[in-house]
Amino acid sequence: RADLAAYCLMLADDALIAAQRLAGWTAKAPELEEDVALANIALDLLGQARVLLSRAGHLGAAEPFRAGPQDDEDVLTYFRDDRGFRNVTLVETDLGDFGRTIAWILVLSSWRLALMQRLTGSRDPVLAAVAGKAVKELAYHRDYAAQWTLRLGDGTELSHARMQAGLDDVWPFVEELFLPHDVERRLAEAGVAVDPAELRGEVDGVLEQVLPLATLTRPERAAVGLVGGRGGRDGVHTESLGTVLAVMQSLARAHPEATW
Amino acid sequence: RADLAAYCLMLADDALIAAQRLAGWTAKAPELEEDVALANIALDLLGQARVLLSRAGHLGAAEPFRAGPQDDEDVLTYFRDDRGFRNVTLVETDLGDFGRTIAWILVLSSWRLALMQRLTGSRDPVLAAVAGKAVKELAYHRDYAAQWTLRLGDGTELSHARMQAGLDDVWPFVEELFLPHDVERRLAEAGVAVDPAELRGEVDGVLEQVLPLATLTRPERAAVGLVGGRGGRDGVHTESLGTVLAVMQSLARAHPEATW
Amino acid sequence: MTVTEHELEAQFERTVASEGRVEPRDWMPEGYRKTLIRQIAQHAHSEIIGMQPEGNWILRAPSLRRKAILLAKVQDEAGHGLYLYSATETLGVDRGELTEKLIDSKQKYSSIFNYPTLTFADIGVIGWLVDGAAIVNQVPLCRSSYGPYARAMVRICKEESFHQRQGYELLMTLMAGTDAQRAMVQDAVDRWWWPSLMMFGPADGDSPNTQQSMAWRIKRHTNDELRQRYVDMTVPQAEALGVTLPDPALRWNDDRQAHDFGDIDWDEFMQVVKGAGPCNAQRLANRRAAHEGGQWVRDAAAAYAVKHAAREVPAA
Amino acid sequence: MTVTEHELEAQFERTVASEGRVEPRDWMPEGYRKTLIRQIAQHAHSEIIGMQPEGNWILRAPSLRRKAILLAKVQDEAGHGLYLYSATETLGVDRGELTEKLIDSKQKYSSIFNYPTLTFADIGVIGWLVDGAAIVNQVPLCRSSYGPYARAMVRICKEESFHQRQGYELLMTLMAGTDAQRAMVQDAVDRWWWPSLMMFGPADGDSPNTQQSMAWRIKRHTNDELRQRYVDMTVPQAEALGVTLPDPALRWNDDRQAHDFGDIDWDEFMQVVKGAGPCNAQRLANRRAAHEGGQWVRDAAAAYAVKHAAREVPAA
Repeated sequence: RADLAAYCLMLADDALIAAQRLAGWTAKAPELEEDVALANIALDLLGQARVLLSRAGHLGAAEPFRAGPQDDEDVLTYFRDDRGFRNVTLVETDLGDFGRTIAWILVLSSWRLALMQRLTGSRDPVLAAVAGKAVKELAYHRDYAAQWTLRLGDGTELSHARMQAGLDDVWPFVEELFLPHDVERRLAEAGVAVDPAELRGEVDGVLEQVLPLATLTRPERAAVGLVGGRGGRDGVHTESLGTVLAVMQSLARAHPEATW
Repeated sequence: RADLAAYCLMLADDALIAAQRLAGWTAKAPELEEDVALANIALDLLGQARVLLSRAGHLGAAEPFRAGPQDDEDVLTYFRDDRGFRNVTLVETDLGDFGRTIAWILVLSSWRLALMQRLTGSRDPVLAAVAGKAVKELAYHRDYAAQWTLRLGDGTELSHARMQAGLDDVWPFVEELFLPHDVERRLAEAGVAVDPAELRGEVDGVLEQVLPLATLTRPERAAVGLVGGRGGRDGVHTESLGTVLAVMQSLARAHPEATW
Repeated sequence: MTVTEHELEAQFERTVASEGRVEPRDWMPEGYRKTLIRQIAQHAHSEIIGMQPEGNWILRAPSLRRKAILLAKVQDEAGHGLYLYSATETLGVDRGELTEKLIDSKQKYSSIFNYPTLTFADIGVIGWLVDGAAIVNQVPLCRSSYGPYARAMVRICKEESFHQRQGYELLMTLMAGTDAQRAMVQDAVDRWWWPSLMMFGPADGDSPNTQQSMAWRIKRHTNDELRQRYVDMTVPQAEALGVTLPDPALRWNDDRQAHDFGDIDWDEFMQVVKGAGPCNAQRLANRRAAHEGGQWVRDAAAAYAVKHAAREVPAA
Repeated sequence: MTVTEHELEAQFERTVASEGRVEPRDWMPEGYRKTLIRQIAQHAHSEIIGMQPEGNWILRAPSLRRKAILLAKVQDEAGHGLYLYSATETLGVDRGELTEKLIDSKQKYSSIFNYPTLTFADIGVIGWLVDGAAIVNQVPLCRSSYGPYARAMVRICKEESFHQRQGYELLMTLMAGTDAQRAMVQDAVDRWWWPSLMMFGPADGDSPNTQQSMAWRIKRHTNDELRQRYVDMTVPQAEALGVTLPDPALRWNDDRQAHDFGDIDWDEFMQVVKGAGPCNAQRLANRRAAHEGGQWVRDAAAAYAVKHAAREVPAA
């Protein structure tokens, strides 16, 4: 039960923080169509996060953070500190320019789609249902990112350089996506979760298909190191997350008694 | 007494928010000497803010915001909302690049120096003492900004363009510096405060001396408008302040029972 | 004007007078086309600039439900911008051209978006008052004589009503909340009420183009008529909410069967229209930054399309 | 080598062996110069990169007193960087050249700064453990055979001690605070303890340059000696603070009259040194962005200086 709550938080936090980052593009995209599309992706991820946070709350995850009358999803979103977040660090990184954002969506959605596809077979019916819905959404996100990867990679000289640089910048955070946490391993053995190590082949497959078509090369960048063997899934994040949360939580924390 | 508290907050908030903005340059300046100098200016302003906040607290200004065991200066800094801040909006604006930052320091320190010089003659001995110390600090800040205005304005073509653009961007916020608030007017009549309308000549004088030497032109930009006649001194700010405070207050608000 | 043009114009006049629809392929007077372009472009720009004040609170929305609602609302505004720019394309101008005019201050957008959003209650008040005023302005435009604009407005009005209800619902929640939340709502109402009245434009005596636009059926009521309708509609909503509208002169006039209200500060209105509002510079600078910052992306898409025009686009 | 060079070298050796000071004008062996440049540059780079993890909390410092202390500390680090780059200039290399080497990863900085600061307690722990380790490393360098470096170190060590006391004082305050604050301190100690031990460099067996550097009196003790001194000094401080150092093998050894401690994870150390630590890429990207982003400012200052070299600089 604690494992399942922790696992729901992992999947929820990945989506929540990714949605928060994407929402930072509001009114800043290169075209209106992209404003609409990025908001769409953010909304899908936010939706996934909300179901998963509520589930984690149901399993007791919100209790240690409860300070007021808020719903579980809001307690977990607004009253947890940085060290309590279980997301992979990729999602908290600065999105940079549109090229880096596209690289980020490409990697993130390829990975999460592979994960959710497997999770549709989870023994946990709630996770299976969440995954069933998420698969359709993520397939669109991946396709969107792949199309833009082609356009930018095989567009102009400048866009090629920026797309490659964006991919390079995202690359150090990719390795962590495939590192199983003990909770994931235990639940995977029980048929409830997915061992992320299994996803590498599929993600690599996508990249091997898209990158050459986009005239891009697979980066050779060292993976970001862990801190004493611990990473995002253990609540050990990059320095970015603190500021993301400072902004996200500011209003809710200023009014701990309030609901909205 | 309420007027005096409000006046201390105005002068304190100008310095506090300006210091917070300047602190954003940490480890990002174009040269180490500039890292040192910008930190110095921030520290001076922070020092001015702290004395004035404590004074405001002494006069009762902190009570409505008190939620825990913090000192008055921290209650006023960390537990007031945006609408309670009394600073002019210039100080909360994004500092942009180094050129804009220099324009901002030039205007801000010329104005505050003129203000503090007059305030040394205040009937209020605490304000007079604060001003006496501040005058020396601000004279250095103004000189620093003037020197850089010359170097950038009369440096390269690029630096000239950026310095002029920085000045242009800052300009809409200058008019507000000279608009007296009722509190300022009342206290100025009592010989306690300075009517900011009096400062225009001196600030203009500085700019008339520096800008031509720097080969820069005085911008012609419309002043930022008030909202129903109210501006920063009334707690009606730009959208920037909210995010500045969200970050600044995040940790203190996450631990309302704590002192540090 | 040739005989044929006379005939065309006569037919146009008949179509318009009989509440018919003018379509892109139809002949239309140059003045009609220009006025429409200006009006639709201004509306489109307003949707796009309007994303900024609301966008200011997306990252800080205090519950996930409100975050999702706000994000979806701002997304809808981008969508409205898209429909409206498409409508202008049927009149022969493209989006890029209009965007350049916007960022060069050659075309306007609704002045209301030059006010800052200072608290989360502003989000509710924008939904209630600003979208409310927009709806009053726009519902008659669903019967605009120009077909593509009328059809865009039908869709937009439907979504705006939805947004307005969401805004009002947020305010109801806040008014049922803590003292701080209630104070936040009243403060937001105090700041937005007068600017929302200004959304209907100058008083009729100062609005010289109204008559022609009404004859062309691209405007159906005068500014003051719409403003009165809005006030009459909003007063009971304010009462239900429990907020005070910041106008001591506001009261029911039994003779007129309408509300009297105080004088609008037309000086402030003119200041904001002329570019000296609280946020004009910021809004345009942000729009310009997004547009110019996105140039390389649009260029890439164009270059890619050219390269791949002849061959099949490979599946990703 | 000519006779004269032999004589010069002999004199250099005598100076060093008798604890004398080598000054910039004195002859020195090329290896000595190169080693010194590398060592001082690395130290200077560490000060500059070290501004980032602490700078991460300046905007969020939870009291104004702590904000002022932290801002002043980071400012001191910039100042240390300045002295140290000046010291390298006496050896014939300038700051710009060294900065290029830093951002091109051709010179190193202390690996400790490749760990993230995750809570405000990290600020205290950096003061206590990281500055503490730096002091143990640096106090002997106040007697470095190279004069400018030794003098810079005297000043730096004085300020570092001050920083260390401030860090410890912050931790004392937090330990006397709420449960959450105490937990924050323990968590920070858990993360920073092992990296602070790594600050003394590889074990003596894996540190081939130590002997030469010691002979030249630009290093006065081996890595393991200094590490032991640090552990022995820190353990009682941890006890006074009430935190647990995360090493089950840590205990007093009565025979050695020193603390035994567990094995350092040298794989992690090597990873971080090679550039694959948690923050290496971020630290260098930030430094590069500041350096490249400031180019136009430095160019302007240079252009202005040239223009005004001949005439008097006008007073502002």
